[in-house]
Amino acid sequence: MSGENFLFSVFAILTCVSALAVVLSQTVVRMAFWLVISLGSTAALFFLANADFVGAAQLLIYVGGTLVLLVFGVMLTASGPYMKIGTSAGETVVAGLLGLLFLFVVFACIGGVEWRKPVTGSADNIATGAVGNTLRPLGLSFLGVRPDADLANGKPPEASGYLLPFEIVSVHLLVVLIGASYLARAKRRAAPVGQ
Amino acid sequence: MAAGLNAYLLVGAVLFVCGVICMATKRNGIGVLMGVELVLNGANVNFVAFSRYTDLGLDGQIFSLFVIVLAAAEAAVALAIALNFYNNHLTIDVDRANKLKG
Amino acid sequence: MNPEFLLSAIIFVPTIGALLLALLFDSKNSEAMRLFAMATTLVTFGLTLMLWGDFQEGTSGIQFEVAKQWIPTWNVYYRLGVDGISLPLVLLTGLVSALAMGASWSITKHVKGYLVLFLMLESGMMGVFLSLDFFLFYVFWEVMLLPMYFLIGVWGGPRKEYAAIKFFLYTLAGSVLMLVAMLMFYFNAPDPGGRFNLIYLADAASKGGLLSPSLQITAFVMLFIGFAIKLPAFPVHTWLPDAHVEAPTPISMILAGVLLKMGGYGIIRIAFPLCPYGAQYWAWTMVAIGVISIIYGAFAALAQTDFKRLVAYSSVSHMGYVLLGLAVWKVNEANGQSIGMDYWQMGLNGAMFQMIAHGISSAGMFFMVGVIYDRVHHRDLNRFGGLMGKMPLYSGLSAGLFFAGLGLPGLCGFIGEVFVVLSTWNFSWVLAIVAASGVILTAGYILWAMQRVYLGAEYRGPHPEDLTPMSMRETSIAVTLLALAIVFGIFPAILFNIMEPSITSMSKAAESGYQQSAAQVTQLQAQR
Amino acid sequence: MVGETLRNLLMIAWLLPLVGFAVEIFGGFWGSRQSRAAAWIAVGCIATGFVCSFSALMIWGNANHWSVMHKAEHGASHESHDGHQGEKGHEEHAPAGHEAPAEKHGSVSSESQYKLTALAAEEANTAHAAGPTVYSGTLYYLARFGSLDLSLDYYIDSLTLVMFTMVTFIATCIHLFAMGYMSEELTEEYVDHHAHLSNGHHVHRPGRFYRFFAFLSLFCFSMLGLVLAGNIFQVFIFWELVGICSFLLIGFYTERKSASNAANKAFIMNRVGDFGFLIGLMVLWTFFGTFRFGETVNDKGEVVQAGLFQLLQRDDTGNVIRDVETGEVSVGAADAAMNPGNARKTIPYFLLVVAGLGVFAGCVGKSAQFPLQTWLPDAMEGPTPVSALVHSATMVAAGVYLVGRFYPMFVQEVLLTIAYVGCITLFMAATIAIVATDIKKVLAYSTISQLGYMMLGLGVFGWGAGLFHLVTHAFFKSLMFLCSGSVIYGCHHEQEMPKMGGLWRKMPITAFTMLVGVIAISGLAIPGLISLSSVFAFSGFFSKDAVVATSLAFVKANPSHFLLFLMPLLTAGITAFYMFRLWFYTFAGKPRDMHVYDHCHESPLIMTVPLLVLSVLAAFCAVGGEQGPLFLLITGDQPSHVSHGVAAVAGASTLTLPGHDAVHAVHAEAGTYALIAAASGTLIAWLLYGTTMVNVAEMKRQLSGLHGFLVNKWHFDELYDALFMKPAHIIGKFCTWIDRTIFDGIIHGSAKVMIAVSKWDRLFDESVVDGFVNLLGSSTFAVGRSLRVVQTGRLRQYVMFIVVGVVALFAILFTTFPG
Repeated sequence: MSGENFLFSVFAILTCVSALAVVLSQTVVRMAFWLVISLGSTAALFFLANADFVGAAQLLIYVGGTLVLLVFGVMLTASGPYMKIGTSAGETVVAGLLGLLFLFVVFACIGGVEWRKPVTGSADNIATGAVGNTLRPLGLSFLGVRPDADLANGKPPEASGYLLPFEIVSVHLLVVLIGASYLARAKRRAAPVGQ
Repeated sequence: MAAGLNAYLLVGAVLFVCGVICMATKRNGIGVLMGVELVLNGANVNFVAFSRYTDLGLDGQIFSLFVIVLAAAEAAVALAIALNFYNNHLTIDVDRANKLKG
Repeated sequence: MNPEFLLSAIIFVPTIGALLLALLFDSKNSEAMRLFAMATTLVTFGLTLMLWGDFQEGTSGIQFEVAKQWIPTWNVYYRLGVDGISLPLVLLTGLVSALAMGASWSITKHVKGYLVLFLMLESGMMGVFLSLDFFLFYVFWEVMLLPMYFLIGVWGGPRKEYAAIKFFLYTLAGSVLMLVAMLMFYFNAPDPGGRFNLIYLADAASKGGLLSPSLQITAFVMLFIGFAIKLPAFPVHTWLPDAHVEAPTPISMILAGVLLKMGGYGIIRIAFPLCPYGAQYWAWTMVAIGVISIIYGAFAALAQTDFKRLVAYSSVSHMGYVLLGLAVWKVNEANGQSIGMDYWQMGLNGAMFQMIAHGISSAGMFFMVGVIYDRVHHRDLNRFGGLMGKMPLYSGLSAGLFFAGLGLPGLCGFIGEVFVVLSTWNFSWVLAIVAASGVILTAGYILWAMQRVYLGAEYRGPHPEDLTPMSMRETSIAVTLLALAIVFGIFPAILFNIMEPSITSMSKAAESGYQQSAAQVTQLQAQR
Repeated sequence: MVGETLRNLLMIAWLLPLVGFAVEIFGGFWGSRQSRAAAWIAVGCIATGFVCSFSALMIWGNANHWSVMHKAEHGASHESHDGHQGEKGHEEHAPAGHEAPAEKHGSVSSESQYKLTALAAEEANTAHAAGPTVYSGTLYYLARFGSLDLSLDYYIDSLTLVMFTMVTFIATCIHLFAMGYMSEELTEEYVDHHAHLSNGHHVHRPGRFYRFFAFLSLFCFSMLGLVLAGNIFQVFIFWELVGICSFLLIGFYTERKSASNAANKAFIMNRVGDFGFLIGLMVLWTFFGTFRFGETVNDKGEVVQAGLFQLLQRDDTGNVIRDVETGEVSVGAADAAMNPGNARKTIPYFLLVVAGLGVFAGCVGKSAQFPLQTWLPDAMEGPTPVSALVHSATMVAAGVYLVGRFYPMFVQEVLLTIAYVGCITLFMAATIAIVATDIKKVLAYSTISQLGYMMLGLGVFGWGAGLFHLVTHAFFKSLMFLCSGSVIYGCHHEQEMPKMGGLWRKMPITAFTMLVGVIAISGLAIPGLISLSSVFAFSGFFSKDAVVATSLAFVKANPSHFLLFLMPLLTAGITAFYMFRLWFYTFAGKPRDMHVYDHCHESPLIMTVPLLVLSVLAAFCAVGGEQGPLFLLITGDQPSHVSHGVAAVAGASTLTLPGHDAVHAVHAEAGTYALIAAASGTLIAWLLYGTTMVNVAEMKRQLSGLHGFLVNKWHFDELYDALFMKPAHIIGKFCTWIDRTIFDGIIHGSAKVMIAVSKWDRLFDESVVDGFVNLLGSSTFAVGRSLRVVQTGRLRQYVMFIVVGVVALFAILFTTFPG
């Protein structure tokens, strides 16, 4: 077992187990904890898959950002940190069964499909998803240049990068942030509904 | 377990299914959100795996980046919604949000 | 300015004005909106004057032609152009629109909507007169219909809904027939590229290559009914009095001044050149309808007690001269040669002149009725009187405009009427005599109306205290119209010089088209 | 260039009043109500016009060497100039007025005789008119269509010039008179005693002095344009314009219902005539292709198109040339190149008659001939100067003028009609005048009657006689109207003669000048005063004598039309009777209404001076009779076939129209008859009204039937009202009814049908279509209801469903496509 495989196995199992733990834990704080573990180890998987930038982003945004946000949410909404909102047993069973069924279906799909052959590096040493440092190509592609696609094989540049989606996403984020702050701002209500 | 495409996909599948079950079982709104995060992560794992093991090139990674960003955005909005919900109902139990009942 | 661009500008400046008006202005600030709309119409009128300045008189062809593909699948083009037939009408439209806008100060309800619709209406009218593509013509024809419907239906008098619906249905019925005829041409055009090109179609028809003689007869009837409704000719004229009576004053001015002319324009631009055989086949009927319209409208006007309705019926009578003049085309059926071609041309010219003259005089008459209606809010002829003493300037100017309608020499109405009537004897002496008798009736109803309204010792109706002198704005509108009536009455050659070459070439083309078709008929009969 | 000089002078005379009109109407509107400026402008314009016209007359005379005067001495000979002294002799008789300068010019011309002859000959070539003395040309074009064109032209011959001079002169006098007569309008607060408000008060209004003069100026412009017109279409244009001026002037007192009624009546009746005129125009236009009287000339002086007068050709006997086979009249000048392109080659003879009658119908309307005479008496509603200028001297004479102008186009059937219309008119109007009591109405009927004389004269081929009477009548009738105006002014707007009487003591000048007019119109004369062969008489005698003589010659040639002589002869007596009745009634005898008499006064100088000037002319303008200068001037350019007469066509029932010789032969005889008639009329009038020998009231009662008939003007108004006015209104109402009930009924009916159909359609929709749809809807609803349970609103459940759905989908996928 190579080092890569070993690391992969460790993180894969960690990921899966902690994800399962998220499902199974009863208090929201614990769920948050397990989620951190799960996401963090996913990041590790990314590193293993030669996607170091994505992994970094995962760590920064997810683990560092989103989860903090979630924890804030937990703190703001929970009556107590270990508040439990129980699920009925029947539901849990049905959900578990369904989950297994779903997992089986997905596994069947994965197993049943003949995936395309992986490529091993490119001729002119331009980083692809498979090998090399992907940071620079990623950055270029966000600026509208695709060194891996456009410059490969002597094709003329088609500018098939992601400048526009990048911009859209940026604006989208901005809008979302504004929207979120608007939605989350404290409102005065005369009386809580449904009490 | 060899680190191949299928292995990654299996991890992704597990994450995905866990996320879905999480969404389906948690009555806590924040829990549902966490389920969503898991689902998205599962998808991300798949993307990265495809990027690594097929000739998709960087597209997969780029997509996963977008997914991460959108997930962050979604989390922000969802949390805002949750807070609003909590403000209105003084609880975070999503079963109380049944106004759309037929 | 680039003359080709000029045509589009004339059509769309009002539209742009309407857009700006809709977007930029606060609907409470009516005065600013009115001024802006006024400026828009004036700019449009200025553009039409520029067009006149650039127009080369003495040539018969289309000038400033613009052709851009619009809907390639159906061979529809954005094709514009002017010649001597359309130019005077474009000028008239610009003028009457500006003046009617000047008369629109009396509108106080929903000013913004009114002005926007008004400007759109102007665009539509300009488009009708400038387009040389049948499809485009049809589009503008319909575009103009809707604003008119709303303008009558929202800003009208007590029975406005009835009048608006009546107007709309009548005109729509005509449009539908026109559409059918349009499709007939479309599917019979020899060259698919020119299926909607009016110039090309006319050219083909003059060579006898468009429709067969029997089809021409059918197509002409459909076109003619469509245009006759607009004209309006007896017996499809009854929408006119209602529409006029209910419409607000500026809209009446537009209606009488421009919209009615579209009927005549359609006949001379489309019906005659495209179906010359049909036109000749129905010539006698058309002349008869024209004569009946003259007499019938005059008699009906004599019996009215509503001032505006009287003027409306006078329009029926006056537009009868247009139809009469257009149709006095006599041929020798034995050999297909025209008899007295020059007389037909005189009739055509006279009819065109009558359209312009009527545009000026009837717009003026309606305006004058509107001025007094704004003051005393009734139009009952029997409850007026003595205005000459109370409002001398108003009465003097109205007398001038009514005399123009009466056909007094030196004013524009005379030239049109008399030229048409003079050209009629060549066609049919009976109809000529009947048509000439219209001069007596016209004098009768106009003088009688003037006597009841302007003359007499005192005003007999309500609100005598409101009989204030005309404002500067009203005076300038009336003076402009009267001045034009005088200028055209004394120097008709101004207009004839523009129109004559185009009309001559049109009539020549129609003549040759008729001869070709007649030859086909003879051939068919010989084969049997 | 004489032609151009004449044109320019006459155009100045013609257009100045138009300028005046514009200035007056605008200046007056914004100016002071008390200002006489408008009147002075009007007088200035028209007086300048008179000067121009008169100089034009002189220039014309010089240019052709007064050849018209020689014609008198030497027949139709144009070459001979040695009769010049004789002509001068005539002119020395000319006592006053405009004849004096004529003499001066005449002598100038005699000094440079040879030179001018050459000049005249040269101009005859370059001025390219029909004769050496006719100048025509085009001012500008109205329109051209192919070979047809319509233009404003001028046509200057002796008739034009005489008419110009006459019109401008009379108009000047009347303008001056009106300045005094209308002075009451020079106020901000004019009280109209004839117009009442509904509360019984009189109408108070600002004065309209300026407006009156503006209208007068406009009228002068129109009238002069009519005279100057070089084509029949242009005549029609100005014909209508004088009509509208007449309308405006009759209706000057707009507050009076009677005035506006009269104005409408005048205009509409004229329009009836114009309807005929228009028919005539249509025929001419269609068959001749031109409206011009004279030939059209291009820049090089070549004749390019013949005028109407050249197109209708006559043979040596004066009859029109007809095609032998078809009987149609040939159209065209001798030179084919001159023919208008679109003209037909022939015209049916009856259409030529129709054209003539049509044009004459216009003249009937304008000149108030039977049967369109009723408007003229009503037109007396206008101010008196208007009656004098428009409704006696000029506008109503335009009909006569046009007949004279258009004479070459009239065939003899038309002429006969003209003669009979004139004959009926002159008699009928005279009979009504006998019983009229309104001083202006008497004069109005006398105007109609005299117009009848003119028409008769023209109809019986007395071209010169009719027009001669036109001119003399213009002078004495305008004089009499002005006198009556002076009386009315002096009597504070009292017009009823029974309230007057004995006024000569109060207003001697008016009475004297009126007497001159009365004598002139009555045709009284003193034979043999100056020499045995001549008579001393005022103008009316000569002209009426000429008419009567022509009709006698006509009757002698065509005995079956004897009425054409008897009626005018009888009417000559009636004329003298009613005119003297008027004079005696008004000026002589004792005052009948002391109130009127006491307040009566002579008019101011500005009114009496025109009276005196006109009375001189009324008395002496026709001096010399048919050898006198006026007659010779008028007939200078008479139609070529007139002087020799027209012989009857052998074998056809046509008329013989007398030439000059035939008329001359019966002149003395006719003059005697006419004088006897006039004298007896005068005598009767004197007996009845000048003395107290006969009780007039008694006579009136005994003849009440006839009297009523005459007072009611032969019941023409009632007849027309019943025949035309009422039916027109009924037809109008009927048309409206048709519109409302039939056409709109069809529309409404079809709308109702549509509504019915749509109702049925709605029923169908509701039961069948809606039933189906409702079934569909309700079943959907039921399904939804049953499925409603599923919609718990629980988020988590939904996620479960999604999962179930995905799994189920995959399951189906796998089972369906295994592998």
